Amino acid sequence: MGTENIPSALVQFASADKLINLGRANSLWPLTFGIACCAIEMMAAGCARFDLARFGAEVFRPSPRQSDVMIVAGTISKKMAPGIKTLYDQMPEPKWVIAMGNCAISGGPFVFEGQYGIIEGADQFLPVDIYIPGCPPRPEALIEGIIELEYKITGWRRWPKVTAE
Amino acid sequence: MYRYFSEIFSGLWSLIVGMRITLVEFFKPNITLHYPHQTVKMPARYRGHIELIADEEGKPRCVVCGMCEKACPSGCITLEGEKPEGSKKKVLTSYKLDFTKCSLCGSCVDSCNFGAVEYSKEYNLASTRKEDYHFDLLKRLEDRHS
Amino acid sequence: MIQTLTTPDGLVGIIFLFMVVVTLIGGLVASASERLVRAVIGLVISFVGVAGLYYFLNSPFIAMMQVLIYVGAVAVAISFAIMLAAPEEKKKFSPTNPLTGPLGLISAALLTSGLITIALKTTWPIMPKVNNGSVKIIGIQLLTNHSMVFELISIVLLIAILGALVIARGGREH
Amino acid sequence: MTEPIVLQPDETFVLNVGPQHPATHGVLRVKMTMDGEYIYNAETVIGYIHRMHEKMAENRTYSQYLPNLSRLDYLSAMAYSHGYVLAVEKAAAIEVPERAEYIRAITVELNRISSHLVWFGAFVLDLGGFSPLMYAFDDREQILDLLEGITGSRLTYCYFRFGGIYNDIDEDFIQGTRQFIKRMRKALKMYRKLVTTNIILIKRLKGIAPVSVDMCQRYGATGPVARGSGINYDVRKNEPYSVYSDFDFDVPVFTECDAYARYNVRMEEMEQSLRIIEQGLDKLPDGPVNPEKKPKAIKLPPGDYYSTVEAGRGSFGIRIVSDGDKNPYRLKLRTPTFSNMHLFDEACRGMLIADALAFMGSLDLVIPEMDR
Amino acid sequence: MPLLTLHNSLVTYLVVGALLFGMGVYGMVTRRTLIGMLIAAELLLAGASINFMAFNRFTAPDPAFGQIFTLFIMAIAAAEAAIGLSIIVAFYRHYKSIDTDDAVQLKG
Amino acid sequence: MIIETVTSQLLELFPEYAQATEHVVEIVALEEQPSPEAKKGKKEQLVTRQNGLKNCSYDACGYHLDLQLSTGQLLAATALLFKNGFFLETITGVDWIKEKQLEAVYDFSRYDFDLCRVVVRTRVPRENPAIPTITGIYSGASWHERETHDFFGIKFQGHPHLIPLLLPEDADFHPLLKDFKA
Amino acid sequence: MTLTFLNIFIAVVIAIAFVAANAAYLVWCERKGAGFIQRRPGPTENGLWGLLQPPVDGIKLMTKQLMIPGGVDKIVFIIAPVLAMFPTIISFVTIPFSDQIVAHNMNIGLLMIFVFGSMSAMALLMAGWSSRNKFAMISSVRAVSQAVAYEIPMLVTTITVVMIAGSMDLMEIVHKQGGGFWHWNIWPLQNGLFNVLMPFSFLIFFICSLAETNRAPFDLGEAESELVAGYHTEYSSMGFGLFFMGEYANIVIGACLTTILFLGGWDCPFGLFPGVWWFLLKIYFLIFTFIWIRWTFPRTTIYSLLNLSWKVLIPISLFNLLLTAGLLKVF
Repeated sequence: MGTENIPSALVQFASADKLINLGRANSLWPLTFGIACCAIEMMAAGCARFDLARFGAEVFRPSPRQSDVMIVAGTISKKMAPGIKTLYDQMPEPKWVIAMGNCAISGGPFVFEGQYGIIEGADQFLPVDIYIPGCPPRPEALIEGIIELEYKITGWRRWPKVTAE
Repeated sequence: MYRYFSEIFSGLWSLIVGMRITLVEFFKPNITLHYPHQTVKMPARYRGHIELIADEEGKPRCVVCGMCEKACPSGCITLEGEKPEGSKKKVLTSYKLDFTKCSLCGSCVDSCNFGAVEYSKEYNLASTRKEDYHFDLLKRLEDRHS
Repeated sequence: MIQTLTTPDGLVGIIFLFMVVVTLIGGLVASASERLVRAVIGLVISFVGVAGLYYFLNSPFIAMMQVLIYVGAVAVAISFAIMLAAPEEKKKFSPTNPLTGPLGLISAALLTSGLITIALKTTWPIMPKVNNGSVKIIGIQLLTNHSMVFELISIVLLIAILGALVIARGGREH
Repeated sequence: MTEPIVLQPDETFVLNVGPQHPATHGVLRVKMTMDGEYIYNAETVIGYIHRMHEKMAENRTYSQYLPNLSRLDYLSAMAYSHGYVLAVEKAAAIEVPERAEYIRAITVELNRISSHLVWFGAFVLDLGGFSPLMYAFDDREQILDLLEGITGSRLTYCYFRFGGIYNDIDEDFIQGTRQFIKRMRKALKMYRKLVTTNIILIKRLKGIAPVSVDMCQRYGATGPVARGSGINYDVRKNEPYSVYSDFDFDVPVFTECDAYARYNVRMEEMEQSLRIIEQGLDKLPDGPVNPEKKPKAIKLPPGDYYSTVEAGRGSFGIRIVSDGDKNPYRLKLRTPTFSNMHLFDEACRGMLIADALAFMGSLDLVIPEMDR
Repeated sequence: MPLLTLHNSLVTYLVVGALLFGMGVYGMVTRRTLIGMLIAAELLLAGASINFMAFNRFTAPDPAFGQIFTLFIMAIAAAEAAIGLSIIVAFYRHYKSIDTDDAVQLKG
Repeated sequence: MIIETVTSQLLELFPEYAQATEHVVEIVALEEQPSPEAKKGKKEQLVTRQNGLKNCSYDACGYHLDLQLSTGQLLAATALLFKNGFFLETITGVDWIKEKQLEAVYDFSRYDFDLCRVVVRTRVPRENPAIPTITGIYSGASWHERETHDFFGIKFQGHPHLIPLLLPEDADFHPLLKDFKA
Repeated sequence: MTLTFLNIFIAVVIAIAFVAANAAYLVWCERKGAGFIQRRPGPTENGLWGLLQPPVDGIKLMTKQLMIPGGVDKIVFIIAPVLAMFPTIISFVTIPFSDQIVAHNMNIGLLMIFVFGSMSAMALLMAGWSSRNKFAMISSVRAVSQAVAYEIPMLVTTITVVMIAGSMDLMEIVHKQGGGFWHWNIWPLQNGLFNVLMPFSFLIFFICSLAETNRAPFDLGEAESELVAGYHTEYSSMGFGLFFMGEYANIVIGACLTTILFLGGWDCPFGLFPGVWWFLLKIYFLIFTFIWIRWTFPRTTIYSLLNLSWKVLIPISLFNLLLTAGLLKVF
């Protein structure tokens, strides 16, 4: 494979990189962008009972220019997809995408023979980082998704893993 | 003139009342569930994705009647079974659940006449791979029982 | 050289030079930039520089007023007017007369060189520092010896407000 | 009152609000032609979350279609499912046990409160107040916990079945609901002090966005929008369905026609819903919650059926055209927001953009319900 | 280091004032929009004010006269801006242009 | 009672349905839908519902009056209903592919306690579905008609802005037609 | 002359540090305060009580890609956030934290703060205009008209105070209020004369400083639900960060000014600890009130905002000016 032959940088700032990644991972500002049912659970996750703010992720920015993570919370219709793509392109690097809910993962319950209106999953046109299944997922699942995203960025999971009994 | 001043004062008063309420809230303990540290127990009827139920021997109770497959509105369930030689009943060989299409409506559990499927209590799934949610329920059942 | 630079006096000189440069660059942008909004920004920069010069001239009060009035009010008003009137920028710099540019340059150069020559050639009678930068003196003078100026300012501003209101109103009705 | 202002069309610019915009509650787009901050003309573009519910109905059996109704309006999922099961039960002549109907009414009203709470929070958020949203969601979480306890789901309940309900309620639910009623009454009092009487809110809503009776009739507005315009129309009273005729409750009607009236209607409605729940719990009969013989595969006799219920946002109608098959031949969902939102285009002309967005909030939009 | 003591000589200020004045003149001649001319006028006034202030500091017997005059100029400038801009806006509303050449109708 | 008032006014307007209302009702009730057998293709002959005014049982089907009329009579009937204080609930279509017809269904209801739900239907051929718009009477019909146009391709003549509403702006398909393939 | 310049230079450096630290941790305070008001804890996971949240956010903002959208006026676009931040820092130079701790006292210190405050209007206008975004444009026009409208009652109230103190020197103003909290300008009783309108003046000044800093309920400039993110819609990374910090720096200035003009500056009601702590206590209490108000009330509209200014604040403050002048003349 050609990708393996890329020479690594001569000087590496490993610790600085780590710090930067930590910074990025703990200050994930989502874009205020709800599409459907899951958006309500996203709001619920931001509200008092679950409080995304604890992870520094409550700053829902209305402008894509200032947000780091896009939570695709709902069904993506074919009419909407170009808009979402534009929003994604407007976000500055580094940026991440969370596909929340079954609709955003694969079209969910709205996939059927002869469907004409929806895109079957956000990963068809966006590089999705985290998938959170559920219809809709509980707010804890979204928090878990944020934690998982932090794990992906830093390679270090700071919180215990909760197993449901 | 009287109205002018009364409006100012009643307006100010309403603002002060509002501020008093938020101040009281400020000193109240918060109600947050600190999720990864604290968890809430899912109610008995919580509907997660489905799981197979094992009988006493650890084998699935499922008799491969296919009712759940038929009832599912979005076609998440595919199951296969075969009739081993010398046996009357069909034996389940694979039970695949595509959780990414599920709407958690419960039709499958409702339709099962043999009590072979139940809801799991998994409420906090998140992963970097979509394929993690194409469950092989039979395998999961075996993992739980081994 | 380096020693002079590091002394406090040297620092002051540098700051002064910086102010002069800011003033001139701002002025250049204001007079020569193609886009009007940039011209306004040039004006702002230039006036901040001018305010700095005033400060060096021992008149902090005037310096403050310069910023307050020009940056805080006049420039904002001009920007508003530009936004309201939204002139098409392309059209503006296709001069009907190709001579306008050089003509302006020549006349400005003549005037400036004349003024500079006068400034350099004349021996100005330098008086001891009479202005100690106090606001009090300005206030007292404004209300005693120069009360006419005070009155005039009031009247001019009053008329300006009324006039602006009347004219802007008229536009609205249309 | 905001008088319509004579505007000059040639000094306008187009402001594109949405599809991603904090005030549109989802994916709605309004192309506003503005004159300064005044709206000269607005064109609503919808369909960004069109999820083909009506087409799906033709591909699914009657019971397979049930989960869709919860996703139609995710905030008051119960009411929409209720409308659908009522329509099918009416057509197929399925008897429903009385206890099931009572439980349906209780859960629908609980769901209505939770829906109004989301509206309340989101509306005040639109107006710039953030904390009421948190309080409202806190109260809403109580309802969700109650409903999750009996249905197993927080938002998309799928609780009703043809002829009955999924599961009987338990003592926990009854006790919890009684406690919730007490808590909610206190909370409503607090909201009144914090928000309703707030001078800023009153200044922002009083006299803003008038919707006349005539306009309601022309656009077919229903629900709180119509009731805020002095129209005493509530399907629960006008054509009582289920067991609503057993309950003693008032339909709040305000004649001011403005955004504040619509606001008050919904606040009042929450109190009335509490009354209904209280009565429902008191009167709750014993008995089964499902008919003796659970209807399995449902086939409706050929014909055309129409059924209406009062959902959180207005009257939700459902038309089923059956040809006798196990799938509906045609299923039409008449959603209230569709009509309510339509009058926005006409009503917002000449309004300030801030007022228009307050107006939009007072309409209580749930976009997927509108786009279907 | 004469460069660093420039702030103590009157000539420096006069030269800067003259340069600003020249820029103002250039702007006045070349700008073809009313707003542009207004900006140039502000530059002219600034150049003049600098002279006043400099003379006040270095030569004047009266401690405040130059400052007061500068204040006066500022008031005039502000008034001019207010009136000028309202004229521009009104003019624009009328003719949809702020180009001076388009104002020929004013001639009658 | 509003039902009687509306019935009499409607019959006044369309006298062809006036003679022997009850008689018409009976026939219509019998011929309303293609029978299940017809659907299954056992019977070749299709029975299409005739135009007429029908009193329906509210408890069974959810409305009181069911009026099927020809396309040209639609505006008159709608105006009459508007005058009587009805509001427009919804407009929708049904694709009767066997009969090669499209049906537009208009639901009307009232705000007051004098309950009366009226369904107005009109059928047009599938090849050239054209129906006059009622946006002149009910402004709120605009979106409903656009939606029906989206789904069924019914052209509402005189509609000021008949562009796709729910479907993307450039959509040229009509998904709720029975012969639609994605 | 020379020394003052050096002083100012050092002072600016200190001011930058003070402002940056303050702005960063005010964001934390705001998030925590909002959290407590809303029955939730706010940031907790990053450091003790989430105290590491501001540096973390800072790292993130600084390492984020700085986007300059196509079609913007680049120079103006870049200058605007700097202009929003820079003047505010300069204003800190003249603020006396106690009778010893003042970077550079000027006899027209009050005027200077207003001067630099007025520059931020230009920054907003530049940001809005250069962004080529209609929301940003509307927002900046709103913010500026609001700032201009509220400058009038603010200045009139300030003049009242200046008349009482007889000076524009901030130190002098505080000194005049010394000797017990009943001498503070907020109370009717001062300098032996009885002015009932002073508490209202304080209120007016406070409301105006809310409006001048574009804080809720007057945050029309960044009205989220209407104008997306307002004038900084198109700003990403540190451009946005500078606006953000500028806002909080403005809040600190507003609180400092209110304290100095009305609450007696470092003057201690009862001398438990040195004056500077009293000063900080007062300004942080005012900042808390800013936060408290923001999370309590909905937003006003531009019209009720201007109405409030013209119909209530300006008449009352003018009347107070006349009354105070009369009282000063008579007694």
